[in-house]
Amino acid sequence: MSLSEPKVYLSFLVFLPAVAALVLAFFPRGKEEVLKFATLGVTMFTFILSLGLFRQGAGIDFEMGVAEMQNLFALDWIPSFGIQYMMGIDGISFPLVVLTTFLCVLAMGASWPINKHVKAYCILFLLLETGILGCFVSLDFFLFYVFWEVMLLPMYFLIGVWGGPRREYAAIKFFLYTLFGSVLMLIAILMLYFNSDLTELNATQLANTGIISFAEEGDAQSAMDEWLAGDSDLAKEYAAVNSANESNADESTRRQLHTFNILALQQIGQNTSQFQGTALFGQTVGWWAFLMLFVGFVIKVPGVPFHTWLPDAHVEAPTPISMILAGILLKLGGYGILRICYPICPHAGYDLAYFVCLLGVVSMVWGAFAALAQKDFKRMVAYSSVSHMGYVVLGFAVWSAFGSNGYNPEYWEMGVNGAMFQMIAHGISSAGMFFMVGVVYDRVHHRNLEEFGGLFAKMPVYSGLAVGIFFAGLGLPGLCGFIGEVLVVLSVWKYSYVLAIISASVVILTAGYILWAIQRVYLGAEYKGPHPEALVPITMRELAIASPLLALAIVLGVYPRVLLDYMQPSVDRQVERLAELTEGFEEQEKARQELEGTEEVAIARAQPRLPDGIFGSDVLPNTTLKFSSTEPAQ
Amino acid sequence: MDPASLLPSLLTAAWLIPLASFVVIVFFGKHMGPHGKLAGHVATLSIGTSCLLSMIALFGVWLPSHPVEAVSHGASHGTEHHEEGDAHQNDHEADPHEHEKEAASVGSSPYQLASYALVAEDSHEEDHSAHSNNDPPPYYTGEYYTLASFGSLKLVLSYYIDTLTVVMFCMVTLIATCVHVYAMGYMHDELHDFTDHEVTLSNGAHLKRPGRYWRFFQYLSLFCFSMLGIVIAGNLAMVFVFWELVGICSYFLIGFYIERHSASTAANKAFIVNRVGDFGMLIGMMALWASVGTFAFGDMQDESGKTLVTESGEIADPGLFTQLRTAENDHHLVPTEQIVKDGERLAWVEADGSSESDSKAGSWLLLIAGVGVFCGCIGKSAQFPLHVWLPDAMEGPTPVSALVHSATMVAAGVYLTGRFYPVFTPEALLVIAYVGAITLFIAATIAITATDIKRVLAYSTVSQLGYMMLSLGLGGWMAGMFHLITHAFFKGLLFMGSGSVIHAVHTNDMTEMGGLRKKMPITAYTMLIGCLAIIGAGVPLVGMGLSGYYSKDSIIEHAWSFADKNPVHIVLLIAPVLGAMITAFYMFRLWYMTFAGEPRNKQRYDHAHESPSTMTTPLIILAVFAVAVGWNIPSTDVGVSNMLQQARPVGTLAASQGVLLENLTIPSEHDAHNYYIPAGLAAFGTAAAGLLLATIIYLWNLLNPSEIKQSFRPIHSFLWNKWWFDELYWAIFVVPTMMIAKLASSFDRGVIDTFLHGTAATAKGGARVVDAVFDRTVVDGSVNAFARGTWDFGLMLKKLQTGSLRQYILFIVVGALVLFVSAFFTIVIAGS
Amino acid sequence: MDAIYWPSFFFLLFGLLACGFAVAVLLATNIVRMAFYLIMSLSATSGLFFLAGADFVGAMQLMIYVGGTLVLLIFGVMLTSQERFVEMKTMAGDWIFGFLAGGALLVTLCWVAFSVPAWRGIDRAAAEQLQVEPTVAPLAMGLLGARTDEGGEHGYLLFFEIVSVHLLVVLVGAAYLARAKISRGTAAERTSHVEPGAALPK
Amino acid sequence: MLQLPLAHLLNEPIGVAHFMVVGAVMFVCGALCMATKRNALGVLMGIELVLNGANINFIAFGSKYLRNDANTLGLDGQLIALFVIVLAAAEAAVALAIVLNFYNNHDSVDVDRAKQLQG
Repeated sequence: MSLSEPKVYLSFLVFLPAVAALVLAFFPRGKEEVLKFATLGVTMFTFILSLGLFRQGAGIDFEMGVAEMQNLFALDWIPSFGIQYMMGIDGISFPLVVLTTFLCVLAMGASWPINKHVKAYCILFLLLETGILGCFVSLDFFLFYVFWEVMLLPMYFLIGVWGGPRREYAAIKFFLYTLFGSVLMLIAILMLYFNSDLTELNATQLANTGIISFAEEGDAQSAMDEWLAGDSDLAKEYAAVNSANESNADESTRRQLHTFNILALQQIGQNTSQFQGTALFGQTVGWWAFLMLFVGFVIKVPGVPFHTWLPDAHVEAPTPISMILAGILLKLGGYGILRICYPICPHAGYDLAYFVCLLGVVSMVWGAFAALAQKDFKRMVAYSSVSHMGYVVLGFAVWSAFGSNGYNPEYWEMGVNGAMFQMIAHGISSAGMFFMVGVVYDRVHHRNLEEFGGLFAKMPVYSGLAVGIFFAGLGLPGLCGFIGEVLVVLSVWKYSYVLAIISASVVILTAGYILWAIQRVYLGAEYKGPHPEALVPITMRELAIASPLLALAIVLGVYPRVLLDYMQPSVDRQVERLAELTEGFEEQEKARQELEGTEEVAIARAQPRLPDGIFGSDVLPNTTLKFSSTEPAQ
Repeated sequence: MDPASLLPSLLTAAWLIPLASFVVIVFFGKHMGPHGKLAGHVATLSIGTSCLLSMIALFGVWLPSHPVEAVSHGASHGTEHHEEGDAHQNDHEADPHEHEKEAASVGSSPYQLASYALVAEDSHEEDHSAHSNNDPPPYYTGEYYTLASFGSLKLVLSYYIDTLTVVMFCMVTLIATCVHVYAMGYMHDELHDFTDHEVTLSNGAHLKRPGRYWRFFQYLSLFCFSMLGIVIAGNLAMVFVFWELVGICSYFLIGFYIERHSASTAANKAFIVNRVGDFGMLIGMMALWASVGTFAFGDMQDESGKTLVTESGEIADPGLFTQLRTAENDHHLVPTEQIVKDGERLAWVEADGSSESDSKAGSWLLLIAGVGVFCGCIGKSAQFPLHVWLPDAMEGPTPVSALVHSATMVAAGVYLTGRFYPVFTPEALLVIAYVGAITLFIAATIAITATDIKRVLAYSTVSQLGYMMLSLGLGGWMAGMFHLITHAFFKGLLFMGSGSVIHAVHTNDMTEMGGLRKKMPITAYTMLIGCLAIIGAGVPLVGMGLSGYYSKDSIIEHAWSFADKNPVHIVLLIAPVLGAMITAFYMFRLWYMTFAGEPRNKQRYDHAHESPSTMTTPLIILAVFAVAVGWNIPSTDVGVSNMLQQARPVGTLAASQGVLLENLTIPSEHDAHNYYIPAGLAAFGTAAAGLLLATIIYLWNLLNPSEIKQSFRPIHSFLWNKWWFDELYWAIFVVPTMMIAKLASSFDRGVIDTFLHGTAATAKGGARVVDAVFDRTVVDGSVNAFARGTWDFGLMLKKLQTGSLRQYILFIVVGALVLFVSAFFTIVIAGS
Repeated sequence: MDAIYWPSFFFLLFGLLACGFAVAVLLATNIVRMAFYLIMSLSATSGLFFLAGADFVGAMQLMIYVGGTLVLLIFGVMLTSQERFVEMKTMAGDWIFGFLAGGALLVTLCWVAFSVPAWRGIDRAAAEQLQVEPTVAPLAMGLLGARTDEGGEHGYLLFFEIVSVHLLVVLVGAAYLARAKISRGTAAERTSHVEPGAALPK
Repeated sequence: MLQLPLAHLLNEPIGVAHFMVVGAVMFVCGALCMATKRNALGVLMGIELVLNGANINFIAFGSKYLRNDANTLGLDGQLIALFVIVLAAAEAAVALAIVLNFYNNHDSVDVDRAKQLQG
């Protein structure tokens, strides 16, 4: 048990805040300042722990340029259901982990004005951090779900107790929305679980799931034999199922070894036909699982039309909670789509790509339009999040690797990387924007855009920082928002030029609402609202929170490789794997068309394709949902 | 002295010094001397250094390694003094060495010279008859660092240096230096507490605030950095980055007086209108990116400036221009295979696999790319229909108007059009030409009625930019770029002169000026030089004149040549000729109203005085340039036009034929030469007529302006209101956008949330059903929710019911039209 | 050049008259002049009807329309012709929008008209062979329920009756509506206390 | 391609299309009249123009002298035109009555003042 073991280090990272929360519970009353400092200390320590992953050489460092899962470990947790305590990080989760710990420090710093039930606040805050970190590092679906729910409750209380006037409404709205998504997710998890069978994976694929491990030069098969000979519960189960199946020739009573392992499910989804069985309305298990998981995650993102919880939650939540909500919680949705939806159900992802893209584009446009109409400063920023997160959804789905257009996954890689970058960039800029709103709200206690003005003269440093951060949200080159947006937008044309044009048009609307807000709040001759005397210049505490955000925004905007170098290998590997599958889809499509005698243009359309094994029969899939008209070629 | 390494370092230094100045002023500006006075010195010193470095780059490095070729030109002109204005090079009469150089410039390496020379000479005679295309200009390109790369796709920061880059560097830094010096005088009010007389607070007093001298120079430095970034950029993505950055600098500078609502509104308008253009530019970029996969202008080079080649002799990493205009195709624009493939995906393109349909599909995609990128230029250069922001941008301090909104930033659109020239198909060029022609005409007419001195100049700027675009669109690359350079000098001069006047009389309104030449002679006569330069004063047929003479005449030559080839587009000739007359009229109207005649406002006149020497010195310097920038340095061939020759984009010399519009011919640049005499006479005649008319009305007072105004009231009010563009855009863009925004927002609350609440209510009702209270709850819960939804929806809809009978009828008419059109499209789409 | 084909000439004449006066109606600001132009335009239209071979309809156009309907309109003009209503200005914006929409509609309609080749008319040779048939008798028979022309199967008796009754009802209604108000106060009361949506939940 | 028929207009027989153009002009004038006139009677006149424009089309489609195929409306066209005329008369009567009523109530014939039905 030393810190250089991944299982210790990662568990420590995740559970440190929760343990600290437990300790804080026994803290004596009345020393609220000390409580806050203690909490800040814990978040800082967690941040330093997450930075410790950069440390080279020790057993737990995060190696740059490696695509695979790193620091992976799996311990049996509930062996009878194959549930494991399994964690690991790769280029996709690592930046998000660091972002989480970083923003938690800043958000705790921003929590100083909170004076109501400080102890409870600190405890819930730390629990929230544990939940989020757990989501990002857990690789077992069951574990992931547990953390997902753990995260939900503190958030509910943080909004519902420390929020604004309509906090109870907002909290319950947030809770119900997310719970609805969670329920869908749970159904999908169970569907996947009961359709999965580990025994069909070969040794190499099992190695990819992290269940067995071997040295680089080693042989997968021998590693597997070694694993089977070991004393792991899973290995025993595996052997039992295998031997039972060998003696049983009847396919229908064949035993299966179900799994919750996300990496294993990815392998199954990509390499076997286990999720290709028909479930409902002629659609496959994978299709339904994708749809439900996607809806579950897109509520979190949030995408139109599942977004109305966001403005209410933001408006009512206290400033630090808004920062965490916008900066990190929304990213969980994007993370889920990238980590779970696409790799586990690639066929459905391919079929529904246009739908997902469309949803992203609609969110972008809708959020921007709605932001334009807001009178409440915070509501406007909330809607800008809807718009910006639309880029993320769009970027994930630009499935540009289809053969009819020249097989080239590079554009897709660009889109997914852009979306990932946009997640981080939005985490920085939106947290900054919410904080900036919070700073004036703490002073004048209103957020009505019509009643500001002239803040530049009264709070010049604050206004300068705020304008900088808002410009990061606007997507100004040299600041972080630009890179993500431009990478996503540039990648879309290859997939669909109509969506590309619509998504590009959002730059106008974004400029519109941000500049208009800046004009109404910061520019102008004089302040028009109540409490003008309270507008004192920015304090050191606020400066210490705002300036790192702006500095990061500039660094990421000027030299994006700081981030891309870490996450790109993992993202690229996943995209390339899925893109390779696409080639298979194309061929099947062609074969199917020849069989049918039709000559429909095969771009990513909603046509379920059966895997090779089943495809041999005469049964053809029913034509199903079409999200865009296919023009018959002349 | 190796230009391949020296030039980039010099220009990069010149580019980054203003950034350093910006950073220094951001952090320490407020504490630099009393009220930040030293910030002005820091900024001026830095841009001065940049200017010096640029000059060294031009005269010390570029010219020695790329001597300017003497322009000899056809005997058909019969004059010898016309060299400077003549934008054309007659290959067949130049001596063989030039061809060696030109040919060698493919690799831009002196070592390859010998091997190419023979080929060039051999092919030469045929070339002349077939109007052979020109090779790429000599250039140096290289990368600073990579932003992101995905396989073969790379977004990088890189540089691309050819003569145009170097000349633009000199022009921008020179004018910027003048403006910095001038601004140190003009902005001295900001050195102490400043009372803004245009802002009245709610208590009735004027706003008093601390001065912001340092902040002004901070923005200026950032602007210079961004502008030079556009010029040095080696790929389209980098251009876009700095494109946005100059946009934001312009936003800050227009909104410098942040307390004035008009200023911040104008700043917003400028940025948002520019973003509309950038939207188009993004589309163009996406199209190119998806099909070509690179944004680089030039081919990848090694350290010594040689193009990298693969072992088989192919270009290793070809840039955009090389991919589109390969040497195999004689540098004609031919869509690549991937472009054709992507073009066929466009909904309206019918692909049947024939080579004709292929080239059409490719042309469509290139047209989208070209026009898309040009949209960005439309926004930045304030071309129709996005010209509305520039006049409002005059809310900024005058040095800003001189630097940003006349000489440099707005010219960036023209610069990019020129830089991107090889990618424009003939159809795209036609679009450019039409946009230019419409712009130049509209802006010129509006300038006739404007009385705000800066707005007249602003519209004049828009109009002149229209000239440049027109020229580029007609195939007159040289003429357009030449006009860009000359215009920068005389328009910078005019703006600074107007600033000097405003500084003296504290008003922008020309109806309150008059007779000022006695009070401020330096300003008056330098401005007169500017006016003469802008109308293209010169001696026709002899070929001597102020700088504007050369550039404007050659634009009209091109128009004439184009109209001769394409009689359908005769309006492209009429517009510039007519525009020349209007230009002369309004420029001299401005001068007469300001400086000639009797003072109209005695009090202001008495108060007026000549500006301090920090302001007049730049005026004199720029006046010298306004006169002479079109000339060659005596007894050498070094002149702006000759230098620009070296940068002529690849493959643009020969005539090109439209693919989509088969009758369209973009004539070769040579051809314009044949129209030297009629074009020169037309330009001179119209300009003289305009000048005469202005003199009759405003100097001799033979016709009373207000009576003319009275008799042309509708036209006057039409022009006075700027063709109602602002109102029109307000009605057709802003209002609907806000309406959609409100709708989206209220849809969230009204429909989605209502639905949710309804669902919640139904669920609650369901719970009560279990409690046996089913009647009321079910009925009320669901029906009320539905009713409320309907009710809210109805409330939303009722806004449509204006109650005005006449609007209903318009709705009907428009509805009928929409039905027609949609039925038509349904039939067409279903039919195809 | 061929000789002038006179029907075309008359079409041109009447067509231009009809269009010209229609445009005049649109552009005139004085209501009295508008009425006059309208009469001219409608009369010219009847000429077009004759040219198209619809003699009876042409005659009816002159009699009912020009003779009846328009006189009714002119009564209206006279009854309301106070000074301030004779010339009423319209906002420039309305004009612009109107012309934009109308111009687009006109272009579309004309484009439609010329997009069907069969509608472009017949050859001159064929035209000169044509025999003009009177239409009064077949029309009358059609209205009475017995079609005599070729191709027609069903008469219009029922429609004729409906239209007649409709006309009667309308005229009675018009007379009722137009008579001088006696109970103005009650009418105002009746309309004022019904508030829209009062019964619905807020 | 569309040939401009103007050149032969005088020495070739005209067709349905020409009638349709006249009809379209009258229709558009009428519609614009309705949309731009503030005087209620002007609006009425616009309606008359619109009806007439439509009538021209009916007559033209009903005429067999104007086209080189047999797909005419025949007498139906003329009958419809007749009905239109009659209905126009009825409409004019009622509309006039409404206008007079409006005039009595509001002391104006300005349709812009009739906005009680706005939402």
